[in-house]
Amino acid sequence: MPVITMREALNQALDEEMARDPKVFLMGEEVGEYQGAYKVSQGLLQKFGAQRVVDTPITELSFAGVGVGAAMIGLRPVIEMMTFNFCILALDQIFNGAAKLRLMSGGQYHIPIVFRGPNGPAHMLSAQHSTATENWFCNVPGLKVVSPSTPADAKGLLKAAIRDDDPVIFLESELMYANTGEVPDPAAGDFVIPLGKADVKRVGKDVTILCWSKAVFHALGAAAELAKDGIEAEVVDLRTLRPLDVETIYRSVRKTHRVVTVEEGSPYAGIGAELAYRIQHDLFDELDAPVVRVTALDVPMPYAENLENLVLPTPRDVAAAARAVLYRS
Amino acid sequence: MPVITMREALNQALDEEMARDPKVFLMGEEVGEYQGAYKVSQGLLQKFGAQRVVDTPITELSFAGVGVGAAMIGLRPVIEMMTFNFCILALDQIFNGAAKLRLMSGGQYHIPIVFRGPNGPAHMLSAQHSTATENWFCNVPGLKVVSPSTPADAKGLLKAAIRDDDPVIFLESELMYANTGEVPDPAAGDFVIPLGKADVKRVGKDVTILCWSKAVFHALGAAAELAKDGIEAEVVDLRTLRPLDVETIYRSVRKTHRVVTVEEGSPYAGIGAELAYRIQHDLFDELDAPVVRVTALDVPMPYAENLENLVLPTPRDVAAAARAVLYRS
Amino acid sequence: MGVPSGHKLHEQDRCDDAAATAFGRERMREAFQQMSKIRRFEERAAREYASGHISGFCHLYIGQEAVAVGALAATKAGDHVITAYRDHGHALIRGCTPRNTMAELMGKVTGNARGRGGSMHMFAAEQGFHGGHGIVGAHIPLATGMGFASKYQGKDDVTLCFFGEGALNQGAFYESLNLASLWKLPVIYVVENNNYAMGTALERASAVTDLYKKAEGFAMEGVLLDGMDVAKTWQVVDQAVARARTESRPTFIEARCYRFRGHSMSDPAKYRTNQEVEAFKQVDPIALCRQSLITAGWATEDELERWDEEASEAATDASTFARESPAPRLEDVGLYVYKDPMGWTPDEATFPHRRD
Amino acid sequence: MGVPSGHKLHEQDRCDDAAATAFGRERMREAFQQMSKIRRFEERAAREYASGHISGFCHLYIGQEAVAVGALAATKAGDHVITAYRDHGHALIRGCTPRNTMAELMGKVTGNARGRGGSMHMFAAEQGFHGGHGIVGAHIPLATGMGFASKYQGKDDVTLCFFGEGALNQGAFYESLNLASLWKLPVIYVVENNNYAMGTALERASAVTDLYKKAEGFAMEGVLLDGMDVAKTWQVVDQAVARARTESRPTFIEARCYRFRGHSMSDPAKYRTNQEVEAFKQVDPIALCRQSLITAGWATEDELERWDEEASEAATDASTFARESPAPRLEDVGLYVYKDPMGWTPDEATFPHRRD
Ligand SMILES: Cc1ncc(C[n+]2csc(CCOP(=O)(O)OP(=O)(O)O)c2C)c(N)n1
Ligand SMILES: Cc1ncc(C[n+]2csc(CCOP(=O)(O)OP(=O)(O)O)c2C)c(N)n1
Ligand SMILES: [Mg+2]
Ligand SMILES: [Mg+2]
Repeated sequence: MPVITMREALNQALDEEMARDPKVFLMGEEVGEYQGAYKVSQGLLQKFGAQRVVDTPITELSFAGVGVGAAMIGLRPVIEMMTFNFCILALDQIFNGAAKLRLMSGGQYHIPIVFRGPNGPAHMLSAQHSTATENWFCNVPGLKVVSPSTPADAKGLLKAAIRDDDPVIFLESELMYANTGEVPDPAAGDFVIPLGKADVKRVGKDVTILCWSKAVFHALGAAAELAKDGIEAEVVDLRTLRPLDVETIYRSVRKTHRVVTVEEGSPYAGIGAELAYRIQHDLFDELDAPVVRVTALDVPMPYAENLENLVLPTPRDVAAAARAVLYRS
Repeated sequence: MPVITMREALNQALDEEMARDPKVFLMGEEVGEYQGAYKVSQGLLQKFGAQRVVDTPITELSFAGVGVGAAMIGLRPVIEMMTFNFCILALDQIFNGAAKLRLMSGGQYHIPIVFRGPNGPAHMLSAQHSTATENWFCNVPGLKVVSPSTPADAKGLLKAAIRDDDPVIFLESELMYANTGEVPDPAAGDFVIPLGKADVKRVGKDVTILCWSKAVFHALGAAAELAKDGIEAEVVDLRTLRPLDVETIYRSVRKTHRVVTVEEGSPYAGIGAELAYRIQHDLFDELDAPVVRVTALDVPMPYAENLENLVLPTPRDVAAAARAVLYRS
Repeated sequence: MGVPSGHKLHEQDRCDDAAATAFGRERMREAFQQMSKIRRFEERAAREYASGHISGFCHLYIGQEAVAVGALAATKAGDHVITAYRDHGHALIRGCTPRNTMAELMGKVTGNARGRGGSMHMFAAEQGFHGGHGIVGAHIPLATGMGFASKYQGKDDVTLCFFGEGALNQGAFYESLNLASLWKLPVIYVVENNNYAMGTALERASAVTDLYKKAEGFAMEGVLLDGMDVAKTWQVVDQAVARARTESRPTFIEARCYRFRGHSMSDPAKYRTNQEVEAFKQVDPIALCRQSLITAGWATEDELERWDEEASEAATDASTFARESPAPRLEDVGLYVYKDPMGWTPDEATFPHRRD
Repeated sequence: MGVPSGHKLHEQDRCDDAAATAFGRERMREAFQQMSKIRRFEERAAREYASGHISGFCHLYIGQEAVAVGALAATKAGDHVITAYRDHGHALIRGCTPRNTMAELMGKVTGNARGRGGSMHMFAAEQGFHGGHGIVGAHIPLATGMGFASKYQGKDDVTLCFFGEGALNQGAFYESLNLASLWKLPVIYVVENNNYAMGTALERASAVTDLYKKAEGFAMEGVLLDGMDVAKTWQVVDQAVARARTESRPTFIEARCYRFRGHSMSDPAKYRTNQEVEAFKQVDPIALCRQSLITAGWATEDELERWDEEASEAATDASTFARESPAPRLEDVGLYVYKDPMGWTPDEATFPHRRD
């Protein structure tokens, strides 16, 4: 299988879906002439023209709304948020528009829209440019939330998200765009990964590590370290955060009886909290230890490199948490 | 003690704090000439004048920012959101401004601002006017979040919030403004309730019910029902949601070993999830049953009365949940 | 007779003669019937509200009917219409029936939004009526997106977007005007300037009160019109529709109008005088239309009477229908959240609610 | 010589003579020194970035120095200044030192924001420099709030708010203009129109390119000026400051300028030609100022040389200082989140992070 970057994988997904369906278009800041702030849309303007690869002014609230309006009457917009930090300005259109229009109209609308772009901290961008937003979106019924960790998942899930008839928040990571991985050759056929399915990225029996996006690598790093001590961690990449694939999660927990969650967002009411609620509720008697979460520290992200490194979870922290739930620390 | 409404209690708090400190002002839509959309600011314009009771155009993002800017250079704004549904438009100023400016500046600013107004569902207002927003705010380090349930708490906590040097989100409820309760006579002295302290609204030994705002009444209703069966529920009103008063919460859980949480927001990554995480983590061996949460159903709020009633938690649901954690259902 | 600055009263007892002539006999007769239909419907709704059959917010359009009726007379099937929460008028002219609108107000499953939306959220998507939106200003970008979609698909459909003058203080309005002008979108933005946003008079909220002039800052055509005059409204909107349809150019229209009722059902309306309300009742859009019909000999008193009665009957019929309609089924609470729920259920991960 | 439409090049080799005369010898000499200080500082910062001592985003102000320097020359102590992320220039003129600014860039605890803010978030609150903000357009309401606060407290302080022309597409800008005009706030909004928002040329983002005309839609004074000319900038801003200080009236100023470097350190700048950049380098604001000083006999070549050298030395000294400064202490990670944490700790309820 060809090895490509996450950036290329996302680009392929956009390219293929735009080629397949003329209703799909890409809109956002610098997606066209500049070829994407992070070059995810490289080449698409040349291929599909300015009508389908639409550069916008800096006006997140309104171009998000333009997407929703276009979706209401039949198009399938992909809205790039240069980063999800700026999406905070657009939340009203997403929470009150995209997520609610199907219900408020008694089912008269599909809102087949994807909001995508980099989410969460990158490197030394300070507080306003380091926000992990998944908790806000996951709280909102009507939305689906996806956050891939590998090029193959990114491609397959983005294609599925574009084909989905519900609004999908698709969270990427700036620091992962250059990551490489095997992705099936486009010539070998349509490669789509269904939303709503978690993926076991590493099989283990001693402890379950729940994660997504960049945190998958913290988990895999921890698993490698733990393996040296004979601890076999199972790394479950959630991939879709809403709705949750509880089946896959619970299957793993029933096997390991111990759970660590990892995320780069703030702890309070984060995804880890949700996972812990569900697991302690549904599998109370299966748990041999409390669910432990590893998150960013509970502070706005500081600029200084050493502080940023301290704030973010590392493989070492995840390994320590795993040892803690195994009572081996 | 005089019995007054929640509306009057909030009004007293504003009145007293504005009289005490000329830096305090109230700003928002219809707070002045109209005397408040829900009449919380009744009479304040007449008393303090248009300079300190400021009617704004419908421009939530900007008047929230005006508040933050004024706070940066020394004022103590109270910003009324006509309802917190509209505050979604202003989230950027709160998340990226109010919550982060102290940190980003290395401590050069205090942001002593209060954003207050009705939060959560009222009655038959459909999806766009029924949003419970506490989960989003609680996720954000730098903010404090308060949500009172009684007139006395409302008054004492609002006064504390206005005096606090950090940004406070103060969540009221439209349906509670007419609720009455005893509030100390202003003549008897300054009545302030410190932020960050939960309050046991009913003492019990069999099960802990964690709640705030309107849900306190669901909890108390459930407790009354449970008492008929000899079950003594302890109702802990969190009052401040961020930071959490874990001491009071844990004291109760250590006594009852069983926990139900109640909220009117959506389940996924709600406050109940956070409480469950903490309790299962910190008091794993104390729990005799999983933490059970009672929340709104996971749907945008429908308009029809019967559906709305179904979506929202009731005392009966809370009682059933309590029985479930007592394995008595 | 205190009339808000800028809100000059209409100067004769009927619609502008030239506009009426251009509008023509058939359309004027139709307009009268449509305005009566809205008026009688809403009067009925107000009574249903008073008697407890309707709840929640309910914003009546009474007094402003000429704007929706005149403007929509300039559209064709396929065009798109969207407005804020004061939406009964637009809904009734564009695909919603008195029956399914009243049923929606009562939260019945026979409502046009199946009881999910209520007063603020009426929809007839197939007929191009796209709501009914509750967040002030937030539907303006949606309209812009519809214009974008029409142009994208090479269709000559036009989008009409209505909103109150209070919405002009929201950033979304300005952002949208820029996009529509920059991208040359076939969207007509109609501000229904009734001079009040709840209790706030225009001049207390806006630094500029000649709102149509704001279009200049976006290189867009801006037009002022008398929104109590249904013929004039049609005429001006018709020109804007032509510009949008043939040249794909947006227009911003300020329609000065007036609401006779409070902001919503619970509004004591202390922010304006009775005299002011009475003055505007002298230029009731339905009365102006009626007088034009009489003057031109386009309708007889008898016909007018009959139409009015038909409107009342339709409203009564709608009430009966709505009252007798069933509420949504509780087991359907999870409908319309997702097309493909992927295993999600409305009560997942919360303690189940029992209502039996 | 392709020059963006509207960006006419300055027409002589020095500042406007009348403006220079009004500006006067002392201020012109000072302006030169300030612009040199910024220029040399940022050139140094660029080298530190290239050598890995600075990371993250770093947006240089090179080419635009006349705007901050000219405008701030019109302020007094007590006035408030706020800008976006391209903030080194404003910071250095308004209370931040080369040392604490460079240290901030390097994330050191001796930085003006104690290493918490970085390039985009410089602050000198006591001296009235209020950042350094990263969300395009979002600081405009903050400035409006500062104007509100000054007026509220009966102070005659004026607020100067700077932002790029890209920010004019954000709703927050329009909302703020309305509030400032409606409430008569002493705020001066200065758009630094350098014709590009990242890779987007003005005419691709805005339906109107004479930006100052947008003020009309808010009944506000709108003024255009040549932002490469430090004397002219001072003159126009000075008038606006007077209007704000004495009449409490806001002004919207469009300063046409140009950035010589890329948007940030990683920008290949394919969206404009080399010729265009070179053309603007002919009207480098520092060169214009220098020529005015020479022509007027207000400074000798030697003096100019020396000042420039002093600026370089200050930058070098700043680098040394910053490199040698300590990073923040890890145990202080919880500082500056709350004034009163009420028991909250930065690692509460998450698994503790170990870094030893
Ligand atoms: C964003 C937002 N803020 C506040 C409200 C509350 N609100 C509902 S209607 C209204 C007044 C709107 O006035 P206008 O736009 O003039 O429309 P009209 O009611 O006159 O039709 C307000 C403030 C809201 N629905 N949305
Ligand atoms: C709300 C928001 N959207 C997008 C960005 C990303 N971004 C940073 S700078 C910039 C361009 C701004 O251009 P302009 O306002 O002209 O300022 P200049 O860089 O020219 O000084 C963009 C799009 C952002 N920081 N904030
Ligand atoms: Mg109005
Ligand atoms: Mg620019």
